[in-house]
Amino acid sequence: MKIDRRGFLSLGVGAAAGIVVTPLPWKLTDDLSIWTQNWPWTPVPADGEKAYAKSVCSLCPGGCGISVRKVEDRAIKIEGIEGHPVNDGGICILGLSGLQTLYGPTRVKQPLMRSGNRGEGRWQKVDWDTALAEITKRLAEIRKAGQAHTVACVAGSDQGTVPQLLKRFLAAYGSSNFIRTPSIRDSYELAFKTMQGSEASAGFDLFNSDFVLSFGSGVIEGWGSPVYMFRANSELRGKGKIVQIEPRLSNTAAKSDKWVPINPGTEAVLALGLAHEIIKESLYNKEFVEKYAAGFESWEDAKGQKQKGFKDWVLENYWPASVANITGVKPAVIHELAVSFAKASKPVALCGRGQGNTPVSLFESMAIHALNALVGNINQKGGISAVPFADYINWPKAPADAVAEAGLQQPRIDGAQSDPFASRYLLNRVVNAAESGKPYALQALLVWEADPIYTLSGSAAVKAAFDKIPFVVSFSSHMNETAQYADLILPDHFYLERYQDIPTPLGMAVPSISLSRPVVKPQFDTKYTGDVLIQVAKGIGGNLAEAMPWKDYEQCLKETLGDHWDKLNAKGMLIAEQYQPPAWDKAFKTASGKFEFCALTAIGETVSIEGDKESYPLTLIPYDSMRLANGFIGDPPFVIKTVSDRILKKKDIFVEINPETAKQYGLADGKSAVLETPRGSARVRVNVFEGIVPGVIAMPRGLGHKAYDKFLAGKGLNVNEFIGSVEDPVSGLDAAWGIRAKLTIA
Amino acid sequence: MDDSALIPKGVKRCPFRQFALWIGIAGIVLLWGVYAMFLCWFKGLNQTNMNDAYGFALWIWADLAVIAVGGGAFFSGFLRYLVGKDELKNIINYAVLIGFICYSSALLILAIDVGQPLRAWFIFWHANVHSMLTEVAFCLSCYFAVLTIEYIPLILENRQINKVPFFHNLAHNMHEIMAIFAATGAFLSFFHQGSLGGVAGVLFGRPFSYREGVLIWPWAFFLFTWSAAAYGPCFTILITKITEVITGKKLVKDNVIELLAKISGWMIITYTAAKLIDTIYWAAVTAPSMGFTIDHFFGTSIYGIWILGAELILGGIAPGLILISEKGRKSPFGLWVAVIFGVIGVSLNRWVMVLQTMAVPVLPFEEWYLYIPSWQEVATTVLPVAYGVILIMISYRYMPIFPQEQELNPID
Amino acid sequence: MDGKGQESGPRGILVLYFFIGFTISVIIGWIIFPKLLYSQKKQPIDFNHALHVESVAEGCESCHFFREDGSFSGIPKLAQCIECHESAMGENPEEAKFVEEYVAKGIEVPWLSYSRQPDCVFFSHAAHIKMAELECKICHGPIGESEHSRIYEENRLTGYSRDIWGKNIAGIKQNSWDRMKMDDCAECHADMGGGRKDACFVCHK
Amino acid sequence: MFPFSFEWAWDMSHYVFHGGLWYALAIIGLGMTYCIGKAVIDTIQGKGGGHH
Amino acid sequence: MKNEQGHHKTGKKYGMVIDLDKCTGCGACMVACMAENNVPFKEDETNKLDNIMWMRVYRMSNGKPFPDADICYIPRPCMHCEAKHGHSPCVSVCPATATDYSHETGIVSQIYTRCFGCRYCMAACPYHARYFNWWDPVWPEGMKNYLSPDVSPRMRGVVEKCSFCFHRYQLAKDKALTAGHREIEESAYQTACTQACPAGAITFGDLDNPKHAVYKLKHDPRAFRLLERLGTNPKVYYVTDREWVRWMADNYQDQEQKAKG
Repeated sequence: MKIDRRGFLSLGVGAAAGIVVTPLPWKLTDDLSIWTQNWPWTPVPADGEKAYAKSVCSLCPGGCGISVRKVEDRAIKIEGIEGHPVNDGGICILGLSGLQTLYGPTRVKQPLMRSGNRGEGRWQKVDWDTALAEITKRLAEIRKAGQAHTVACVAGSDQGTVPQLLKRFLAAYGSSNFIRTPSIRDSYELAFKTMQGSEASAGFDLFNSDFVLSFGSGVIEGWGSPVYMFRANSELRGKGKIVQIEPRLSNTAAKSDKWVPINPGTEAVLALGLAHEIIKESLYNKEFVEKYAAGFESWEDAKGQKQKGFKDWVLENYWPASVANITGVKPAVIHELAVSFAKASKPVALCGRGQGNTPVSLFESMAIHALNALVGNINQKGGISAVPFADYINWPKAPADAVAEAGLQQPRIDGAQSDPFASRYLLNRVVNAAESGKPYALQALLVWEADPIYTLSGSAAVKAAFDKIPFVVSFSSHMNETAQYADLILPDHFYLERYQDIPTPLGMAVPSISLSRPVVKPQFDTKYTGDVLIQVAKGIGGNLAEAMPWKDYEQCLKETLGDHWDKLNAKGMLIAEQYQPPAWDKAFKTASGKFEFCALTAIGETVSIEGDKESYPLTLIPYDSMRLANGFIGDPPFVIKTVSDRILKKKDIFVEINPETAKQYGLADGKSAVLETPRGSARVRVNVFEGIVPGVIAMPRGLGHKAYDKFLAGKGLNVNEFIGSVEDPVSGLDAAWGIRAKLTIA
Repeated sequence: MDDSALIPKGVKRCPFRQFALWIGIAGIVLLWGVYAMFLCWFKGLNQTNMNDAYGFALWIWADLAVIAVGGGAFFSGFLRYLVGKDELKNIINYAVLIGFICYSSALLILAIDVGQPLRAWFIFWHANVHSMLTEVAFCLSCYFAVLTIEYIPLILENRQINKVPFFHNLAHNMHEIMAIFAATGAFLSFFHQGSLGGVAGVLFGRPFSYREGVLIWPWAFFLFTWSAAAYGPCFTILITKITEVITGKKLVKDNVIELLAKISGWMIITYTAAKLIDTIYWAAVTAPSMGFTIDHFFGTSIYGIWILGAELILGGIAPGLILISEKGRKSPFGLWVAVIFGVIGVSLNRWVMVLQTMAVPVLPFEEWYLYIPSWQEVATTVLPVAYGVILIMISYRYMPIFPQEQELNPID
Repeated sequence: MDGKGQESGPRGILVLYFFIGFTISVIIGWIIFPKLLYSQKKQPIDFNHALHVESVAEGCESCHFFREDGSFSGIPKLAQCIECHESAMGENPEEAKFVEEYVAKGIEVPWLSYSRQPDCVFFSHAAHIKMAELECKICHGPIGESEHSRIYEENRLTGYSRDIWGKNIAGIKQNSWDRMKMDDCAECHADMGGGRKDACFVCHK
Repeated sequence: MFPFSFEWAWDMSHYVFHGGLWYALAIIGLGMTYCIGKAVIDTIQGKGGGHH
Repeated sequence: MKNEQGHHKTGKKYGMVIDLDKCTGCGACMVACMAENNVPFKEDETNKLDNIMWMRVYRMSNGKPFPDADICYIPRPCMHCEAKHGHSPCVSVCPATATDYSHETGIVSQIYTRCFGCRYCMAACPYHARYFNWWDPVWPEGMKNYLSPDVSPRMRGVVEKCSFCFHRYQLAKDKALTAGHREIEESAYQTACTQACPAGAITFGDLDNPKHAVYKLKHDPRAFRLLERLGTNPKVYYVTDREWVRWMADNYQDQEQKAKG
């Protein structure tokens, strides 16, 4: 049968008519739309039984209680625990995104040995036996060569069992070079030590304060225990006043009752200017100053020489007019501030710029602390107190063999603790020491919960120093800058996979212990750093094995916590609720038994920054934001997503500059410019901002990562690369608060 | 190849090779657009430069604009069949063809514009009768059906197809009751042209385009219908004139064009007056009541106040005045200027109602948003132009589009 | 052009062609298409509901229960099965297979769910069982009486179980449990709520 | 879209909207049915034969 | 919607009051929301016009020169407007009924599987609370692990927005029903952002229920809503001491400010 054109047409019409009376076209149309509703490449999260696992967040030292929602064995959401003493249900942006790091591609999934050049990112995957054998071998060799003292350890904290184990390991090994990463803790501890004679951390009873005078402390920028501070800030609404003294209208400044713009780096001068007004107006707490303070009035020393007391010193040197000249704060404002601070019933002065991730000069911390003393709000309700370090770790002294003893005889690599005014840890000095090989060349460096290559100022110098250290071991559970630059990575469990004890968070006024508990099984082939230390110690043997008698880290932790273990497992946090800071007559462990104003008058002055005014007419200062993590952990994708497009646009970072200054240098909002400092230059974009002191350029901390994944790496610049370390001649701490800079049209 | 058997009797057409060459050129542009279209379908709308502030952008403007200028079809039909302007039968075929092209293009663009084209039928199936867009979708599709019905007899009148008795009869019968279809078309057009204005006019969250009105219809609804009726014929005239230039022939008698031009002129004048009143009321009453002043609505550069002036004066008063004056519409230059300005004017109006609406910051902490279409958007917007050119070429070549062509261009 | 086509045959032939085309389409549409559309899978274990219902105390809820947080447990997990089937209880080869392959190895049984709703649906068993006190059967049919596991059919395009919609390819339903598409939910809700429309979010997520 | 759909409501909006819609559809549908039907009849009656 | 009038009385009106003086702009609410609701992210999120953030914290500035400059952060979830006839700007325009207004809860829904991506609702929303999925959501290796089964991940080509964590309402209701009661406690249904806010700036509850905290807060004389004069009748209130914020939030012009007070 020959089908012609018309026949074919007829067949087609018939077929078409036929198909519409079948379900095919209709079902297919429907199913196609259902297909788009269930595209196989759109994930469908599996459902199942839900449960909540409670723990403590240790992404920062804040110690927030967290409750992790789980579906079967997957953790799906982190929330704050309601009623928890630190955070009461609240939780910060970083804590919320912990799961992205837990499960994300930046995790170090098993031990890695470097196979390419340093920092090249080429790794050989090895098993734990190989990795442990390697570190044991290397450390044993160094020790055998009598170089035990040349091994150092950098840790994010010096409290808690893991830092203590690291310290103990080093001691038994023969090195005193345990170093904590620098922060405002150092400044406070030193101020307490020098003025109050106590070894303690700082606690603030902001909830009960009625006047918070903050010298740049980012109370809501992540300073101290961030969520605790947020809550305090909210609690203060309507009850008390917050005055923020800062060169830039930070969030804290914007939220405070008054923002006092100040020339950067002159906070100490302003503090003393305020002291001047308080003393002049005789508004200081007479009881405290007269009975419990030393060195306030001028006195004659044993040799009969007249020594100038704090009062005279301040009255002579810190006249409002001259203070105004330096700080840029008008005399009237200084006066008004001083009066309202002193007249408040529970005033407290805070120091520590931004999140307090960098120390300030001892002069500054003491000057500000002196204000607290003047108003007598030390160890008082609504004031500042010296909170003793947690005391639950009571291990017997680590046994030392001859090698260890010899090693411990050697000076610390950083020269810390050398005199009463020197800080306990000086990581900034390790950089120079490693670079110059003086007092000796470092042979090995262990890094735990720290990322010095990223966080220390003068990144280039830090890297150069690392290049001189033959063996760098990182315990990081994710690939941060320092891990990327290490020779061996022995990944720790991530915080949601492990037990960890967390002592009193900075800023909490009452001693406490928190316990992180594993929320999920370890996701990858990782190991407790504690276990690594125990096994390496056993591998090296001798006194090291003796010093680490535990079967494993969990046993060590359990034994160490003793009676606390069960309670902590049940409650997550133990607080010494009955704790009261000692009364004034018992509080001061100084030679005089009093609060020593004289400690302040004995030391120098403010620290100036690098660079000359002629070549670099502007000042670059870093600033902090809750949305930019700048510690040993970088922003997870969720957090970087929240960063404003006035801070980061594509890969360009913005620097803030006052419109007047911008005009002066021909810079327009949003346009590119070249930023130059003595440490380097780079292209930035300009954010013309009314909320910044003229002549100052502000750059956010926390960007410019080279490690991590595509969500973070390569975005913006790391401000630390542009700022050099400046040593406080008194304490040795890196007290750089900025650097001279210049900004020109690109 | 010889296609002379398909060419209507009594008219002359260019050689097939020349025809094929031009089809080919237009075809390449078309393929470029089709490629972009498939990119949008397979990779999603990230191929465009639209964003959350510009959910409606070039495409929706193109849609509104082609529908506005395609309004010539319904309005000529309305005048021819319902009002009884018989002369218009000499241009109605072309008006229908242009309308058909405009509306099929509009539907195609919509099919690319939605994020989930395979679910686009939900707009019918799960219709929300309160939405202006639903009204648009229904009336647009129905009216497109009407246009198809109006276009079919033209195809059937092709010399070869018309030989088939069934097709001949079908064409004849359709002509017989065309008035009914035209009336339905006018009814549908009234609503969908209007509801396109309603789409923007009901947005009470967007004070720039929000208008008060009657019942559920904001004033923009009526202004859109009116402007489509006013400017649609301009576009019909413009395309006819362009076709005449390209073919080098006179295809429609002057009296027909002039009649249409005159009607269009009066429509434009009245529309512009209404638009002016609307603008003043909006600037003086509606917007201030929502916290906005007129200078809020006009930014710098491309979103400047010039756009309002251009729309009202160059796109409204100028063409209106030219077309209502006998001298103006009779002068070839005047006519050209008027229809070109008219078409630009109505397109500008649609541009403003879509793009400016999106660009104006409403939240006090927002800024003006700028947007530049991606090449994919441009290509898919050019696609209908190429498609229209091809369809016009084919239709003109093989169908008796212009009844007066034979008379005006006698062979031998 | 070929003008002879119209003389090539009587009109009847054209009608015949029409019907041939028509018939082919009908066969494709009604018979071949459904066969192509659905894939067939066997359950990993042939489960005897009837037998289980007999030997448990609380009927369906013995195994398909509500958790404390109000969520519904659905198909039991291995841990639950193990409560009775630590080792084989009887002689049944399917049970033996279950114990050997899953219980012994501690692997969850990859059951295929006949009534799995798509991800966009939030179905509250609590609202239907606890509040409205519906019987399981209304939606799930007399599955409790089944002695063997049916073949599981899955729509190749949508991934839906055929029980959701497609058991009858024309969409005709005889029992309330023949289809579980949105229209079917809505139908019942309209009956219950006196024609009231619920907001979308009540059942969607 | 259809009264049997669960989203349908018997209220004024639906009357007006769908009233207009179905009215237009009916005219289009009936009109075309008429044209096609009449064309079939005409053709059977032998009208409009090929060449004229 | 008329046939639902009868249910108005029994319905709730969930809403929020946000204390802008407590809000620190820290961004926890944004991330809490993203983590709770399976919101995707992509490599470059600096184009704020194509990044999905149901809860977005905007920054307002008073526009004054140094040193009088002031800034204020303003978190913006979906406002769940209830304008005339229960039509929020977006609900009335959706052609396919993919979004609706629930008279039971006062919450505006968005059904991703119904939405076909015409984006009309986005054009209608003055708050930019609606977001389009320009891309297919992709989670990097391993991260799918944290996705919550309570909220279905969206496919490319549809609009999404804040739901006041409606799934939490669903779960709370299930829990209540299983425990044998029908009423949901104030504390049993709270949104993720409210719960997370470290400053305690967000309060959530039934605006019509005098026992709920929001009821009192919304009557605070310092309370206001964003763009109130558009007639959207939003269910998110803000509280602040700062007058310039209140004026600016509703686009009050200088002369109007003077006239009003």
